[in-house]
Amino acid sequence: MNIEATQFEKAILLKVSGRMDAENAGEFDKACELWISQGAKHLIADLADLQYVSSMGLRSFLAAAQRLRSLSGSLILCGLKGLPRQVFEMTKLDSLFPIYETAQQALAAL
Amino acid sequence: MNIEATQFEKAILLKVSGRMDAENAGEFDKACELWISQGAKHLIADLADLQYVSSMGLRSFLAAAQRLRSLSGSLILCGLKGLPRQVFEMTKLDSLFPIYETAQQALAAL
Amino acid sequence: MGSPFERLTLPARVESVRAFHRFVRSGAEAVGLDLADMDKLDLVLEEILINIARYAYEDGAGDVQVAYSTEAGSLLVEVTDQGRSFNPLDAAPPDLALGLADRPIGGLGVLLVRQIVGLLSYRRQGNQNILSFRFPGPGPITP
Amino acid sequence: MGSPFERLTLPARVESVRAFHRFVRSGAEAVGLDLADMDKLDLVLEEILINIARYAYEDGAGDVQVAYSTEAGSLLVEVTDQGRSFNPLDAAPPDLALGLADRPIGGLGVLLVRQIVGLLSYRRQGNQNILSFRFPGPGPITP
Ligand SMILES: Nc1ncnc2c1ncn2[C@@H]1O[C@H](COP(=O)(O)OP(=O)(O)O)[C@@H](O)[C@H]1O
Ligand SMILES: Nc1ncnc2c1ncn2[C@@H]1O[C@H](COP(=O)(O)OP(=O)(O)O)[C@@H](O)[C@H]1O
Repeated sequence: MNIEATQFEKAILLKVSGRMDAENAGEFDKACELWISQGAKHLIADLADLQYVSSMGLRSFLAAAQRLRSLSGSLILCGLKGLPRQVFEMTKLDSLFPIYETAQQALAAL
Repeated sequence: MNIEATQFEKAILLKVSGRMDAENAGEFDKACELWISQGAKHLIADLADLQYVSSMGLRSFLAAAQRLRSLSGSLILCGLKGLPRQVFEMTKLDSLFPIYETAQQALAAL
Repeated sequence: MGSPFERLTLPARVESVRAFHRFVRSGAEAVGLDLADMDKLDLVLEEILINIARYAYEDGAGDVQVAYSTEAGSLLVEVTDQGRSFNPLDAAPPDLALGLADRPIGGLGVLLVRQIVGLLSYRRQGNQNILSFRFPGPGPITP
Repeated sequence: MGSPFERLTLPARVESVRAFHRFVRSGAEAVGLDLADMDKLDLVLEEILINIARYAYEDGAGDVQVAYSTEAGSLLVEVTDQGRSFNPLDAAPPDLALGLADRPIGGLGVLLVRQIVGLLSYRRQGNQNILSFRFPGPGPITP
């Protein structure tokens, strides 16, 4: 898994690519914590190049979303497709996040 | 299959639900033709409640998109999930349409 | 050995597809396919049947038979026609890199079948095309 | 009859999951699973193995064995541990209707396994939990 962060005016874009599993989901938690501690309100996770995510990854997404919500912010998802999309749909998590097709759309909506 | 049309200022929203197969894909063609003949530039197909689509349905989407493109308009998709999403991904058609997660997002972007 | 085949023969026409869907549904339920897999099975069948209706018979009229057998957790489906010889495994795949304006309207049916079914078997037997595939979702092991 | 089982035993720990993924990959390739199915197989295995690592052993230490056999177009996978008795088929499904604030962080692993694998078999044999499932994507018929 690789996480690439880009800072925009209203949000931090985290491009998560590769495979997110039990062994490395913690890296996503850390990236979120880092940006939240620096005052970020909205994080956008771009999952267009995420090939694989297991339930440990889902925990990380959910935890970050709940944390940001309590700070009146949000975790926004975009680029959800393939197996990750199916995993979000099977667990009905797709109804709990603001989702956009592309990072551009997500940024434009803020 | 059921098609429900709603007219907005900049686009016609076509909510397509149920199963779109070889026997009924023609109804979608007709709905598109009707709105195009009345001057619609942008059609938004909301597929959130579409459970099934076969290649005959894909032909209809592609034909409408090409037709609208030649009129400097567009066929915009939203609500793509489940099997229809997988079918668009397997055929790489998901790269040929403007796609939004929700009808609201699609309308807001016009 | 497997259970015997259930068979249904109908005219190779668009209007027969839904009847075939209903027919295989009983087999799909018997092996416990979930709703998502049933839709995929319907899709594969529709693509194969539509192609037979459109391309198999010179004069546009002929029959098609769908047979299925439920074996331990698995649905075997066989589609037979007497049309021109056509092996979908030899069909050239469409160019998926083309842009909207250049993309031909069509050519996606065989692709969908092959992507969903994974491996597909084809044989020409006398004047018949016989396509067959097995349709379990990942299932339980059987002792 | 089926080919004999290949077996790998490792400590039941998060750090063993990727080694098990590599191990079953050879079996997955032998039966011709496509990449999408391989990822699904990895996911199912990861969920089962993580749960064994987290919950199976009272004192937190124990082994887990993954065995697979490639039968005609189909991968049989068996996961065995010696931990407390746990039948995932009896586990209460999580409440998926809860909103973001109320949704517990977790409880989705068993659900994913059951959704992807369709039917799963469980048996308790002596002090062992044995979970097994078959992993073909819809495959070709075998004569
Ligand atoms: N049963 C068949 N008999 C003869 N030719 C066929 C048959 N099925 C498919 N074909 C050929 O393969 C081509 C690709 O089929 P398909 O992928 O379903 O796309 P489409 O029907 O839209 O062209 C068809 O155009 C046709 O030439
Ligand atoms: N191998 C196991 N042994 C004992 N209990 C288990 C095992 N696997 C799962 N469980 C129980 O089932 C519950 C649900 O598991 P799961 O769906 O993976 O979600 P989570 O692990 O996030 O709680 C766990 O919380 C645990 O109580």
